[in-house]
Amino acid sequence: MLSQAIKPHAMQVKGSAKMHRFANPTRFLRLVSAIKPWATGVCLLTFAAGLYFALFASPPDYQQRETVRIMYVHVPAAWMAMFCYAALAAASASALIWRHLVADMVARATAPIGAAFTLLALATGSLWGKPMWGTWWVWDARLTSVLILFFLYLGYIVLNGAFDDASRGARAASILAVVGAINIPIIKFSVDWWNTLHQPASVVKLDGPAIHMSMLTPLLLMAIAYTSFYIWILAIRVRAEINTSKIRALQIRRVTASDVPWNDS
Amino acid sequence: MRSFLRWWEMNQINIKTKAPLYWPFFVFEKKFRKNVGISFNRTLIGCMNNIFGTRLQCIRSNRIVFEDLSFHIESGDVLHLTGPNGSGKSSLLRILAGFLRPSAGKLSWDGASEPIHEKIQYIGHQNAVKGALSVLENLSFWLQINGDRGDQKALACALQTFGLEKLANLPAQFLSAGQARRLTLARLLVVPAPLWILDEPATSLDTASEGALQSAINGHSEAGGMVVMATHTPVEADAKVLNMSTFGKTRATG
Amino acid sequence: MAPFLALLKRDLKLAARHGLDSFMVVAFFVLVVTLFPLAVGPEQAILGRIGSGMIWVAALLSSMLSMDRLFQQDYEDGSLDLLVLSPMALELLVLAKTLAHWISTGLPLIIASPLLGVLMNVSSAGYGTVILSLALGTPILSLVGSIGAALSLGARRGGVLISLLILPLLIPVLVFGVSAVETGLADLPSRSEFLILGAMLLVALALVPYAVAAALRQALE
Amino acid sequence: MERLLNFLDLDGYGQFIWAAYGLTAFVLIGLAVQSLRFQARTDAELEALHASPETTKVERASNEAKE
Repeated sequence: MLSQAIKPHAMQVKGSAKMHRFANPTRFLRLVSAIKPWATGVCLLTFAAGLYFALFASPPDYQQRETVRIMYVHVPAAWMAMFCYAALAAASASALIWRHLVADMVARATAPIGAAFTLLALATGSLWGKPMWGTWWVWDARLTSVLILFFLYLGYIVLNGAFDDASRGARAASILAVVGAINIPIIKFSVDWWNTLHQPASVVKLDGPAIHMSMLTPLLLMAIAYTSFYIWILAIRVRAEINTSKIRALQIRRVTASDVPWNDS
Repeated sequence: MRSFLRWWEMNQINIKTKAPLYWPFFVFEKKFRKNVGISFNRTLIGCMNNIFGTRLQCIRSNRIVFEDLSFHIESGDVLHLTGPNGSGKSSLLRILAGFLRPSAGKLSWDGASEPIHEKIQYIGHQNAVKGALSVLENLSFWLQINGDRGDQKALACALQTFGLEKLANLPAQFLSAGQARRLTLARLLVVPAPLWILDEPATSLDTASEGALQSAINGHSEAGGMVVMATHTPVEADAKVLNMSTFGKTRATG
Repeated sequence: MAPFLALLKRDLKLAARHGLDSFMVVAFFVLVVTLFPLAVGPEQAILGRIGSGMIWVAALLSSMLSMDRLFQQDYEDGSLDLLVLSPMALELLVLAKTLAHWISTGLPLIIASPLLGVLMNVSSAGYGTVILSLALGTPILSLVGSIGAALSLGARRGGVLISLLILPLLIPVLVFGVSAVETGLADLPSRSEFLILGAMLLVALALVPYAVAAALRQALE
Repeated sequence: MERLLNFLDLDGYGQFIWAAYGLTAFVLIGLAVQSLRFQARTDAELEALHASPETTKVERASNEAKE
């Protein structure tokens, strides 16, 4: 049998990797379902408080007058768009390095939420631009990079679904997410350079004067509301993603289960 | 952090054995390989004496293909994998070649945890044959891609053993399925490697070519090489056989 | 070094045998650029202003078009497995394939660009800058495009998928390529744009092979 | 009544502000509803597969053990 003299130092895929791969989904599900009620509670509370402060309690801006209220919806959405892509890239990187099944599902669940926030940031940005500059879309540096971020999200979602084998799609998309994350600073730098090159004189800087204290509270409240909303929806979608992978496994097993007796007889 | 370091360390082995980490140094590759002592004796097939696999498990798209599979090959062995299709023969061969990582269990090629690519020849289901190139060009490409480890004399002799010497200058697109398969098998003789991994090598071969293949395998194992092959053809009683269906668990994963 | 040259020679031989493919890419390049005067109207002033931008957009699209053939044939006939098993690191073999792809598609684009300069009424003094910017830019297009090709191996509708994945990542190259040409044409000092373009090329040359090799390894699993 | 009108009007910019808030509500609530429905559908399908006759006793037992 294995003579001790040549005991090989073999690649030891020890129990920890095994534990990560199987027990992880059920353990993660228990963790997630514990967080979910808290996230929904915080989300609803901060949304109510945020809306109250944004619409009623805060004064109109001396320069932008009432349209500043759109900022309370636009700026948190832009923050969340960036935050979701960072979460997507982190989950994909950990999926690539430690081959976590769950990290793939967290990334796959984050992508549509991030895309929704980016779409929201673009729509409210253009709604804010119409009264301010008279046009729906302004090729401002920040709006353009949010638009490109939206295409990166689209690329991730499409690549995820482009393969018949779901795990193939997840692995390919996680590489794209990491490559995209590396490229974001370069894209940001080149869009700013491009903006200063073709700077039309009339555009007013988007962020305007320093934000007054009374405007900060609704902004922060809305930011917390958006983040807790993200965690709540993430909890729901991850649970659904784990279900789909279980369903697929059961269906495949049914195929093999019915296949084996056939040729054993 | 520990598993990240292991992942980084595993990648280093993979790259270091082939070429220095950063590509500007590949110009000095010959000198690097000589002094690291990966000497390759052309007459002796190669220095690879055993491969261990203990309690291997393979999962593909959420299905456990096989579990708790252990095997042990010595130099000079010919291991036949038998079993119904879908029982994991190709998966095990791809794990042996290093394409696929086992999801559990230990695997060691001569003590190393990563396969050294110079020591492996892999024949898959498809024939890696380019239609636009001629038979000779196809074969000499595989000779050059494996560096200086094969030579022109082996090229002619390989074509000879598989009866392709008359078709040497014919573009490969005109070859029949059997001839294309023989061209792929000729690659085994062109580039000497201690471990042959063959995935149903005898598909679309006629009896004469099958005989040539069998004699090549016997010659290789006598010279101290190892062969792992998945076959459907009946295997002689005394051959080393690993029946895959005994390890096939059909339990789904979470 | 031998495997690198062997793969490069084989790919160039294959490209030469199917000479029509690189001709098709150049034909697409010229066709896309000729569409714009038909769409925008033949006024020389407008064409002169947008000419360099159109040449760059057309170069971007035509290199994306030819990208999905990069690994597809090797993936389908099984030689990708054997390339992974060759003693040379996969990263270097990927560089060889991308270099072969650039020679068979990027170079013809650069050669055809002065012809399009005439079509788009770009001043003849500007041809040098157009060619230099394309010479620095098209290798980056091939390199970053090879990531898309490796990622979308075996996917349904691979061609469109590559463009959707990779074009957002190529926006910096487009921005600096076109601004390099325009500042060159306007006789302003365009050294900084060319330096940034060159820097992007070096960064891509250094980092992209690792991404492509990782993508290929996961594709073969 | 008049205060409500001027509140709605937000000195001329009311339409943009309400459009922005309406759009935000629509997108966020739509995402929440779609996610909840997605989860409910997969739960039901998983339940159906578990309880379905084809899954033999043995498989269900081994599944419970793993769960």
